[in-house]
Amino acid sequence: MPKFLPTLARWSRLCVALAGIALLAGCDYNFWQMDGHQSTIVVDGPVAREQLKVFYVTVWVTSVIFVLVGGALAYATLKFRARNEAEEHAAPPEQSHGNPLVELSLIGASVLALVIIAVPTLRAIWYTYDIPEADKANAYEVTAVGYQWWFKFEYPAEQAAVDANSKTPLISANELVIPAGRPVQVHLRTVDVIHSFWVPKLAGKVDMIPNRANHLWLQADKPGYYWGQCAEYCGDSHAVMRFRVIALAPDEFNQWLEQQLQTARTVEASAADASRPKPQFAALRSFGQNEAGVTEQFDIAPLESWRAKQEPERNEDPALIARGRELFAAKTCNTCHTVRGHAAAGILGPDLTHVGSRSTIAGGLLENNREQLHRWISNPAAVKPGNKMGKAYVDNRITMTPEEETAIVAYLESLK
Amino acid sequence: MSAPSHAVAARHDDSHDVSKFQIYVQIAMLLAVITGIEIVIVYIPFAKWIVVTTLVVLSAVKFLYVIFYFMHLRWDKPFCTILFFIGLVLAGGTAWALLMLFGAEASLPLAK
Amino acid sequence: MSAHAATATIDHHHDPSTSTGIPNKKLLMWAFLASDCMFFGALISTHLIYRLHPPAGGLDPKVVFSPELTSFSTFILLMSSLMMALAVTAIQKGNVKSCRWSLLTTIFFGLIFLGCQVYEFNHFVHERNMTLSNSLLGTTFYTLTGTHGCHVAIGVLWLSLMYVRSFKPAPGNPWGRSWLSHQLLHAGVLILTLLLTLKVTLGLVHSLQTEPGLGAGISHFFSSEFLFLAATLIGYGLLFWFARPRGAVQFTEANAIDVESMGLYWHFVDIVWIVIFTAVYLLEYI
Amino acid sequence: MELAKSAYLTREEHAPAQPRLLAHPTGKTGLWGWLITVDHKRIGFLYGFFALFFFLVGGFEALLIRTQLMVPNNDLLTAQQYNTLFTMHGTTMIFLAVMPLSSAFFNFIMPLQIGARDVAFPRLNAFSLWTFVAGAIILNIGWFLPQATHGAPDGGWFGYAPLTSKTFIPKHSIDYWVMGLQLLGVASIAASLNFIVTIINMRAPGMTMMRLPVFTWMTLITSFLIILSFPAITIALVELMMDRNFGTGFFEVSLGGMPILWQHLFWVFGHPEVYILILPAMGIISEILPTFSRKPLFGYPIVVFSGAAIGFLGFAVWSHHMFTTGMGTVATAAFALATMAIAVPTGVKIFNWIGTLWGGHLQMRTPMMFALGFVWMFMIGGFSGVMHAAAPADAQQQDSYFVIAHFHYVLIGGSLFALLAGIHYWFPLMFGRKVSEFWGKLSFWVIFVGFNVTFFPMHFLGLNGMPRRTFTYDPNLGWNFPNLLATIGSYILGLGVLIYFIVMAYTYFRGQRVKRDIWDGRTLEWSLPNPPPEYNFRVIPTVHARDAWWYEKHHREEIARENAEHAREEDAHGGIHMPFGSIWPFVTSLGILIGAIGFSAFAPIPGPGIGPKLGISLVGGAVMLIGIYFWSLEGNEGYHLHLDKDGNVIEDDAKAHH
Ligand code: HEA
Ligand code: HEA
Ligand code: HEC
Ligand code: CUA
Ligand SMILES: [Cu+2]
Repeated sequence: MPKFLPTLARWSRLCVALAGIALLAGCDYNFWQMDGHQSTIVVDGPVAREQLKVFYVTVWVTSVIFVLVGGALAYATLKFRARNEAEEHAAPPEQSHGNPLVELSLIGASVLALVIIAVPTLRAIWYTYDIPEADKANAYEVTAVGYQWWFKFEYPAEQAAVDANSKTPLISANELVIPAGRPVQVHLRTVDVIHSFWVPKLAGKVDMIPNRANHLWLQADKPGYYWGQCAEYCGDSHAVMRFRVIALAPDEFNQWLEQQLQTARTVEASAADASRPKPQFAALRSFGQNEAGVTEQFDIAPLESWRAKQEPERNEDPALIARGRELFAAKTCNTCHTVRGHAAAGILGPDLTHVGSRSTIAGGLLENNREQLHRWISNPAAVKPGNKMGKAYVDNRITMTPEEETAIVAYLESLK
Repeated sequence: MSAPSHAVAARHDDSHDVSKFQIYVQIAMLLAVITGIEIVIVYIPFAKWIVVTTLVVLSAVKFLYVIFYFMHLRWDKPFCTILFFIGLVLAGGTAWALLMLFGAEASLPLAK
Repeated sequence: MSAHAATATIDHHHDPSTSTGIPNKKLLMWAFLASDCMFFGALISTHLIYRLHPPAGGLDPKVVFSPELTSFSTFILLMSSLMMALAVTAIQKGNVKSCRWSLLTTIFFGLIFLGCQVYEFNHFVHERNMTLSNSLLGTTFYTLTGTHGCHVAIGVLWLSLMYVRSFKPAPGNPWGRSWLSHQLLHAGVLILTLLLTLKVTLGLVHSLQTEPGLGAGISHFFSSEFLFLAATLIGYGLLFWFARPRGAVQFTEANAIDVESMGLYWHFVDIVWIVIFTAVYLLEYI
Repeated sequence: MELAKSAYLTREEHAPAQPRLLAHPTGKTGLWGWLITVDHKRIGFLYGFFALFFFLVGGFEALLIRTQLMVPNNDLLTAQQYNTLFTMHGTTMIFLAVMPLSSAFFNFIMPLQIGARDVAFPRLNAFSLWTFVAGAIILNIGWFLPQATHGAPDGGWFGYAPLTSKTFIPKHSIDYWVMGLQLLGVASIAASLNFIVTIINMRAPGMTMMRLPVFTWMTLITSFLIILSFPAITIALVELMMDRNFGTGFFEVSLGGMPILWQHLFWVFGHPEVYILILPAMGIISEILPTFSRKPLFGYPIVVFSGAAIGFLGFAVWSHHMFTTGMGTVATAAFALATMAIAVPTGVKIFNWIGTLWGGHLQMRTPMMFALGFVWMFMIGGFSGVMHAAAPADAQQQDSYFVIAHFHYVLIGGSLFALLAGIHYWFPLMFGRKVSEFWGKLSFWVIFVGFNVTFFPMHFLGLNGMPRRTFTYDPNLGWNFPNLLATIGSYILGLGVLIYFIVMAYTYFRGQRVKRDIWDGRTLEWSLPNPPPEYNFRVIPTVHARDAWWYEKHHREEIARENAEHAREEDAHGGIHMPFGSIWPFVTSLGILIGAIGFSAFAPIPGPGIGPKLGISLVGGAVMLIGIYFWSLEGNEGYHLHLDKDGNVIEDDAKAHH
């Protein structure tokens, strides 16, 4: 027996042990639980559940095969291994060439295993493709449009006020609000490259492809706050093209709609304001590249945080907001953004009519708070490399003093 | 590397050699005639499917004549035919599948 | 093998030096053609898919195409295939001279086909306003037929080189020393002359079409193309001079396989055209 | 006349009898020798050399990727750099590492296995090699040019339109990708045509198709897959190139183009491509397992047949990469079922490998370890493939790290393990030296552990919703730990690879010398001395059985008698035919390289400006034509060798032969 073998055995045992320890140490809170915000395993809707079921079927079938085939492989390796010098040099074994019967029956068994997978697969293909006939009447329709690198959401059935006498379908961005418990038909469109719409807890993804009318359906079992992400590589900032889906109970959904259909909120200066203390703004922090835009508190109760966003702040500074509104036009923000009722009707960027009521900005990347708004509008290119707003800053020569920034942020925050 | 004598013998009882010239010319004429028919038939007001089928069949006939005679697959080892048909069938199959995929309702392009 | 080939008859359907009896070059060519099927399969699919879903407001091929010209060039390509087949039989019988003539005719027909295509493209761009980039039809049509045209052009080049090669003197032929420069020159003159022919033919057609009446057309042709016409005639003179008999050549029955593989390629280009003619042109008219 | 001991002759000694304008270069040494070589073994070696180099480059890129993802919100790399890195990592590994490494074995081993003296078209073979190198240069050229206007490719390895159009990526990076892949396609198709003809036509007497070694069979099938699938991507790339440079509308929505067409054309190529990567590996495994089990492959005909079935079915499943593109129910179902069907022939191979082990005398040498590792890892990768094939489940997995896990299991645990096994297995034959068992096995275990620690957690990442191709992620999604683990794993893997390479390099120069046929092999290549002489076989063997060399070893007298007779016959016919070396394939490829650089680096950014582009392309085209012209003039001539009974060259005449 070659003398290196014991050493080798020791080495390999060490390696395996290390690997085992490393894996077991994975008691990171959801490595094994698999219940992250974008989990496909802990799901909240019928479409994702159906897809999960198919996945489990494949897991079980392949696990059984793995045990059987792997067992045979392990057995053969251990049993027929040459253990010592003598066995290494023994006369060769019988030169047998195969056994058709064994092979045919194994082929048969494989086909059978595949049939077990194929049947639920076929069922689920049809189920997940379209809303079940019975539920169609109850379905809610929205259109999601991909942009490099954010999502626009249209509610074709809802007519929002532009001003006193004209209306337009409701448009929002980056946060899709849907009624819980109802199937939602999502039409998928894109204005530039291919994107993909993916809310793992609600449904698998479907791509948004230029010149192609795709759709998907999903349903949230209960009110909740769901993470979504673009799942098709779409250029520089694909990684930070995210969005949220907020499912609300019917009443709350209608309430939300009602608010969104209004034109942008205008904060009037009142007599009372003069006596109120001016809000104190925290010193601006400079952010590192890629620094996280979310806080841990937010994660604990995201839906609650979102709800809190619906209410106007208590101590607003009307003068500052009014100044912000002026600057919004002066800095050419209105060439790209729509603020219904505030003489801003750009369409290249997200609709900001009710941006203050959203829990995130910049495509779900940053939490919507004062600091992050500052971070975003002071240098969008640093947050999302290559994005159009950053380019516009260069092209339109947009620069801002901290005071101007503060005013614009106050204005944006007031847009509930 | 000597050519075995039986090969030489085999060559001589191949009567096709003698008349190959005529065969080629006749086939060329036939192909020209078929082409003529094809050109005429598209203008005749038959049902669409009849015309399409006829065109496909006629083109296939031309195709086969060229590969089997001009390209002498007819006289070559069958392996050449097999080799070429692997490519032909896969290409045809892929083209067919692509047309089906794009013909499916689910893949209609966006109406403008 | 070459020494042997000169003495015994060659069996053109069996090469005893290979495992299957099929000559290597022939096998290579057939395998390549199998692959080429996929090339054209992908291109034709692209074209047909966009014909299946034409963009709104796109061009109508019925308005763009002119079936007479296409039918003519289809016929020409068929005839070139016939000449190619004859070239192969000729060299298989060891008849170098007849092989050369057939090769030349094949080249000539191939060039006419190319000329028609150039004319067609030109016509579509200028008269029918269909360019590569102004419509999807233009995009797929030009790319598909252009790729086919490239195949024809490569074929013509190959045929020309084969024709010239057929003059390469055999070892022992006294003027064998200078064959390389000679051959280069020969190839150059051949290709140039053929291109000139093409140019002159196109010029003639153009003159006849644009000028009123036959006489005006011809006189316009002579006045505008005089230099080219003269150069073409000189070219043919030179070609005759190059082709004068000068003793034994290397090109023999043993080279039949070279001509044959080239022929396979040429016929393939022809059958691709058969498919394109039907799928791209004729199907539009029903 | 007793000449040099080796068959390596100098040019003077073999000046052709006839004076000629351009004498055939016959130098066998130095750089010139490598440039003009038409010897399939040297070409194979060069393929291997370049492939391993690019494997290190691709691995280095992977390590950068993993380092960026080690912790959330890392800013080691910018988004741009990251996107370039994964594009180039994928492209490099697939086209510049695994494919050419397979090609190295096709070149080196396959002719030896069928008892041939060379491939059917030696100069075409050299042309394939140099064109591959040209493609590799073009692909990587962007690293060294200004990043703002050039840059290395960054459109993802499947370059989906319309992201790759001029509108969205105006830089030349994509032009390099298009041209690079185009050249690699030319190289691969040319090489494959050559292999097909070689295998079908150059077999030794008695080597029937059903006696071909399985590796040779897989070479044949892979070559077919290449010639039949590459045209699809070639056309797709042509269309993309036309869109980018000539304003056509294939994928241009404003003209009515449908970008989805790109995906179809790409995957019509792309799926067969993954079998192009795995079938050679399966062939290698089917050689190693029988050798070290000391018994024939279990169920040879069915292994061969299932290889062909995999190849054929592989053309009917491409849309399984497009399950999320909304193909509609029927198409999705059809492609899901077809994909699952591939598990059957693949399973057959696994079963037969186990059958081969069963009842054998397993010698646990290093190649065997890698081979067994392959079977385990490939099985796992195959199972996650079947999970993808279940289309509804794939809607969640597509473009997530679950896919990354799947394909690295089949690509590394599969293809790469087998190729590393193959290097160990044939190293003694190629270089006459053998890797130390200890160091070999050590590198195996480190690679094996590192590999699993890297990629197993990625299944969980994917199921937990982590999308691929993301340069950053937030810390609150439960992805931190698995990512950290994967990164640590990749360092272990890198260490293993490093050990492997150092050991190989050491062995190449200092390793233990071994005698011929050290593994007690079964196929013909083991009948040769190591390294094999230029002419491979003194006498073309006559094959009597499937494991030809095994049979020879057990019927020595019969074979000796036969060989002596054949040697006499061959001598009477002029001796061993050897082709001359030629520089023209290299010149042709050089012309192509110049032309391609002209075409990609100077493509107009928007507007017409074709000046320098046309100029450089024309120069390249001219060089290429010159190469082709002289190549065709050369004719297939060569010289003859005569050997004495010890294998020494006793006489050679430069008489041109056909
Ligand atoms: C070596 C390369 C290789 C190989 C061999 C395979 C093999 C297989 N692959 Fe994989 N695949 C890739 C490389 C490979 N793949 C790559 C690179 C991608 C991603 C490309 C990209 O997006 O960048 C990909 C992506 C990919 C997808 C798309 C995923 C997505 O993007 O959504 C799918 C979907 O069906 C798939 C399926 C399969 C299947 C079913 C097999 C089968 O061939 C596997 C068969 C093997 C087994 C099943 C194991 C052994 C069998 C048995 C023991 C018998 C019994 C078993 C059963 C009955 C189940 N692969
Ligand atoms: C055969 C193909 C192959 C191989 C072998 C590998 C090998 C590896 N791959 Fe690769 N991978 C792909 C094919 C392959 N990959 C493809 C096709 C993609 C998709 C690309 C795309 O999305 O477009 C991909 C994507 C991909 C990703 C996803 C990126 C993303 O989507 O964002 C990751 C992430 O971890 C990864 C990791 C690795 C690692 C750690 C290795 C390791 O195995 C590497 C091991 C090797 C080494 C570690 C080298 C060791 C060398 C040294 C230590 C010395 C280095 C020094 C110098 C060069 C001077 N790969
Ligand atoms: C190209 C024109 C353009 C201009 C000019 C522009 N933006 Fe934007 N803006 C965008 C785009 C595009 C986005 C989406 C970026 C992303 O998330 O990828 C955006 C996003 C935003 C968002 C986040 C919205 C959300 O819901 O995610 C805010 C807030 C915003 N812009 C404010 C401003 C302000 C304030 C200005 C002026 C100083 C401005 N924008 C000028 C294009 C523009
Ligand atoms: Cu949009 Cu990725
Ligand atoms: Cu695939």
